[in-house]
Amino acid sequence: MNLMNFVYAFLLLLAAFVFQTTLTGINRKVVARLQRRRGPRFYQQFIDIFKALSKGSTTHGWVFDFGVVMALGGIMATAIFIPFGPLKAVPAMDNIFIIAYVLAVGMLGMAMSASGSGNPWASIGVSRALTNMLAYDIPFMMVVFGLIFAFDTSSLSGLAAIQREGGFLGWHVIRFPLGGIVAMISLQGMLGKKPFDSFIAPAEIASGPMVEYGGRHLGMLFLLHEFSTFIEVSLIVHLFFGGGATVAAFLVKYALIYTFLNIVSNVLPRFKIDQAVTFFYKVPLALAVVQTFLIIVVGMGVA
Amino acid sequence: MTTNSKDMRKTWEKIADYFRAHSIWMKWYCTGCGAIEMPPTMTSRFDMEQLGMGPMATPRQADVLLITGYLSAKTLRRVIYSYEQMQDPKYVVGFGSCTLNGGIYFDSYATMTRLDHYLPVDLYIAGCMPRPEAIMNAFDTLIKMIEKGEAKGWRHYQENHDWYRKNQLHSLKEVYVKDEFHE
Amino acid sequence: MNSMNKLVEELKGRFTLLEVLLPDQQQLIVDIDQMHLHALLSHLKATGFRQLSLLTAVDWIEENTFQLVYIVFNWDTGIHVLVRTKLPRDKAVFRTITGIYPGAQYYERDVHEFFGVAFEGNVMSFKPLFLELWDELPPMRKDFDPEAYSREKFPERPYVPQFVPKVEVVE
Amino acid sequence: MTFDILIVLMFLGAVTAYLVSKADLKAGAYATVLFSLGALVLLLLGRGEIGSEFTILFMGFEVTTIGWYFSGVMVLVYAMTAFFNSYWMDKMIYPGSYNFLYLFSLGGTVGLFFAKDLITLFIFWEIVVWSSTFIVPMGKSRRAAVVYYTISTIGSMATLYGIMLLHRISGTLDIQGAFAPLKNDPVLATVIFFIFIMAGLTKIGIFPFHIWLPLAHGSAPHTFSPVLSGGLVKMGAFIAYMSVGILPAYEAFKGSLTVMGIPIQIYALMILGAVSIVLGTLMAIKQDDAKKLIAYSSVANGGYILIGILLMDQLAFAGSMMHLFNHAIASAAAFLAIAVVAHRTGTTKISELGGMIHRMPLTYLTYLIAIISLAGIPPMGGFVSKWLIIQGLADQGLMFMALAAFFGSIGSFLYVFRPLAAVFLGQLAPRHEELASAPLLMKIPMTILMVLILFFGVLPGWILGIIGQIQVAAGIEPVMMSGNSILAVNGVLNTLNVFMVFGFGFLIALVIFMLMQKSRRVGLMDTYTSAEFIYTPELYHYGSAFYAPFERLYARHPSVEDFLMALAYKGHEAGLMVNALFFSHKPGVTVFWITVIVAVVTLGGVGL
Repeated sequence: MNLMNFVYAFLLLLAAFVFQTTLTGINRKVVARLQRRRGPRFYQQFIDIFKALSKGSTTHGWVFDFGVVMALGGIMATAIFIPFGPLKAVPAMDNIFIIAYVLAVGMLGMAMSASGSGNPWASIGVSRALTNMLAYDIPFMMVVFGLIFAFDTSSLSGLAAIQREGGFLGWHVIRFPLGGIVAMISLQGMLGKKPFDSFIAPAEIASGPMVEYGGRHLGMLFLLHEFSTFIEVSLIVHLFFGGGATVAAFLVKYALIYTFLNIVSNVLPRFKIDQAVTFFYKVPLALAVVQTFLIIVVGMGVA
Repeated sequence: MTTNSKDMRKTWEKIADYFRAHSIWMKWYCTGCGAIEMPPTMTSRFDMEQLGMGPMATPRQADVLLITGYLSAKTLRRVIYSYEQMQDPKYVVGFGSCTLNGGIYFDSYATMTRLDHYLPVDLYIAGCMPRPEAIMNAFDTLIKMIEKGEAKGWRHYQENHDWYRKNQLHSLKEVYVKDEFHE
Repeated sequence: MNSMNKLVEELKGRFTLLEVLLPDQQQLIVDIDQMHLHALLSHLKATGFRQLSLLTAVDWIEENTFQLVYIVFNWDTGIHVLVRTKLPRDKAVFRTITGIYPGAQYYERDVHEFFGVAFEGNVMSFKPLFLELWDELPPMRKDFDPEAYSREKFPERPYVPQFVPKVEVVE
Repeated sequence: MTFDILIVLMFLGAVTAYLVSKADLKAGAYATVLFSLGALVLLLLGRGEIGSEFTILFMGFEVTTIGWYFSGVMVLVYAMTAFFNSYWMDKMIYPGSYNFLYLFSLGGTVGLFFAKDLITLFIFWEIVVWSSTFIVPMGKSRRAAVVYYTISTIGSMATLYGIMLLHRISGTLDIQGAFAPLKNDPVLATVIFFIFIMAGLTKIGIFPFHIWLPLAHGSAPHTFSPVLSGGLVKMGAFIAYMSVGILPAYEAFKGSLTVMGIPIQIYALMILGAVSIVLGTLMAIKQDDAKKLIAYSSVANGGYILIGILLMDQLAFAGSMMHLFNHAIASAAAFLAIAVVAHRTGTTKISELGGMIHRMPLTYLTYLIAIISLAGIPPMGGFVSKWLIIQGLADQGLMFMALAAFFGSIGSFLYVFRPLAAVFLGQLAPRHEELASAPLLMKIPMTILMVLILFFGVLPGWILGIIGQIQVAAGIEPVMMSGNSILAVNGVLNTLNVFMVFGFGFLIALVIFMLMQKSRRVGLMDTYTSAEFIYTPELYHYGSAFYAPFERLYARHPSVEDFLMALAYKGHEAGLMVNALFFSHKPGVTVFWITVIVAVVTLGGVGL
């Protein structure tokens, strides 16, 4: 880890930010078209973020600020670990478990600062977010566990390379269809998209953890949201859709999956948090266990 | 429009004002009968998201406070409290004649008759109640005002805070009240 | 129709009613002296008028009286009975009916706030309900001038026409 | 040479502490601090003498690396917690004997880890069990002590029986020698294996025997709970290692049925470990008393440690050894933070507290770093050990253990966050407005623990080096380290890189934060309340039933306590029935039944 790594990492972060924010802008237009209206300009998301960063804001104490900075720092660190297509900023560090747990640093920072604001809406939102995490993460980790055992490597680029050997048919979403379905559903939960977004419900709990954030803090939380979306969607692209031989291929797959999920989320209602947990522990967990069982014991799809 | 006096803002301010103009988040405080005009303005026919505007859940996150009609004394106290929770720079848009001069309730004992006596109003929309076309036109004007840096109501509120407070106390006796339901 | 006649006969028999009106088949207006009001209401409640739809007051400032109007409703027969009584305006004090209709608690509080009629026995009725920090005359009384109050409390915007549209008079 | 001084010093120290506290209680407490720190220093100095043997009176001791490592963890936890004793002197019924028992149990644990033969092992095991049994009732409830003692005795009686059995088979009492003949006799090996591991299960608090943990930790004196959960639980791990490592379980059970490549006996225990992870997590999520919550988290982490030890492979075993250390200091730090809150406010109930950060920021930091390590989140040590355990499981493809491990690690985010949000953050009640922060003497151990957790999270090299030596001694291939990255079969973890990248991210976020305008400081009550005016902070603090929607899902759950209570009730009923049958007030009936039984026995005897 020398200076070059850090400069390279910073550039990848910038590229991830620019790509993901434009994609969110385009998706806002797609969603608007779904609702038969024109929708904002494609660079509206940039304007929103920079406007929020340019405003003044109120703070509730050092925990409130420290939590936001720790959250954004943790999420940026995770984004550095994620290979941007074939490019890797930090060598040999794209281990799935490291990424899953460094992601938790961001979540903890955000939860800490939200509760530190003293607003019960925020604490309710955080308790729902953590329960939601307990729901969507278990099936996902089970499927990932199966993949690691099957191919004896837990590095993202390694798994992506294995998939690319078999060309299109080599993709894990084809060889392990159940695992692919579970991954897409839990990605919907990770992103906090419609069926599983009870923890940021605007009307119900006044946007949950983000209730007390304004101006600068809100801008940083928008950045956090963009980076965490980048992390989660590229995790699925690397694991199940063959990563990216070239940056362009990676970005195209990424955009298609994200837009697909956005459309799906736009037509779905919102689960109550205990309904979300029961749903995740019925269908996806069963699929995940069956998939892992097939991989480990039967060895189907691995040869 | 007053002629543009020498522009005092630094370049950084101008860029920030460009961002602030094209992304205004709205604190949707449905105070009066004008609130029903907002849904058509937001949905497919008029779609105010084209202008970069959208509803937000809490005053902390919002930039513009829309007062969409008459304000009784009780609601005015809550509106002032919400306004003070918003982050600078913030703007206030008064809908309809009730905020201008009391409208049809000018002689009522319960409703205030002039909004800019209590809050710095950047923009009024005439009408009782203004239709979505008028609202979209008003938002367009607001965007131009912010871009040129003329929407300085929030600074005016900060500088003459005691004048505003005097007016508020004259009309409402107290702004932060203890009510029976929260003991 | 017959249930209405039976009701009117029965009430006339029991109570000395000052006046009885029948605006339509479903409505009966009964005036009674304030002393017998409670007896009439409890009788009506016993005979099926379970719901107290409204309790309000009317300010007859010329006769210097308040008129309390109780509207009770019978779900089975669908008949409204408006029981009315008059109170002297200057010392408007009356006994609460929460014993008969517990729901009247908020109505009495409302009437007290807007007319100033005191209801003994309902301690809640003296607390403010809608008007926060109100210290003027109760606003619904006729001798209260809302316009003067509004002009004093909420300063007007001076109406200065910035421009007068020139209207061409067409012959 | 230094180690026998160490053990003797402990027992002398115990007596001196007792006598000193007769004179002045505070001095007695400070004596415990001095002696436990002395033990720590002696231990570190004695590093070079690993492998030496010594005897005290008739008991033989042998200094092994694993013994040194375990007692190092134990003494560290004892030393850090000793700083808190002086503040609880006035709150205890028998403070003098508390000081005595505190050092007495410390001596017992150190002696246990260095025991060479089974008799010494059993003696020191009993010393620890008895001394901690007398300390636990000094807290709130005596019932906890009774439950604690009964379950510990199940373990110690099993060990005694095992020792007797081993003596009869192998003739010697020396640990290494006694287990040797079992290699080629699978049936007997299974019996001995289950008997010895019973003591381990009871002490770690694995599923059927976890009942005493929340009771004892919840009601033990605030200053003994960290030792109980951080330290004493590790004794069970030592016995579990003994029954798997020293008794070569894998060779002994080669013949028997294997599930996913693991002998059925060991796999059955791993299922118990997995169940206790899930059970510990679910129960910890719904606790309202912070101490019970951390107690249940010890049950969950005990499950991790047991699974790691039972696997006896390069990664999971190293992970569980490191998790032993991380869990010890992390749960000790968490308990100490809660003890500070209890010292100031008098209660550990989460729903009665709130906003403690404004009164005791250092305690908040300690608790935060402790739970980051408990939950296994990167910059702290807990992540390294959990990463190793999960890599070990992935390497062997044990999917159901992995399911429980994932549930445990994600679930730990929930239950560690509950006290953080409801006790330390949120609204500060007016009655807690003038609380002072933690006293100086309490701040020292908390800072030391914080530094240790962070240091071993970023540079685990030293600890993994020791663990490598343990693995070599146990005959497993040690965990490989190159520079600062841990090489696992299917992945590499460079903790220094993780920390530097995290620091780099934090730096960028800080720069973004600093670039913008300064923000306006606003009180805690000036929050968004949909424009309503609020004046009562307690009403506005979200503390009780933190995960209500999730808790509702498993509200009616079967519990071991109810099962045992039912069992006890049936036993009581049977007794009453017999009593009524035999000792009814008509003597004739009693005489009749006695004759019937005598007849059956005699005639029956003839028939056999």
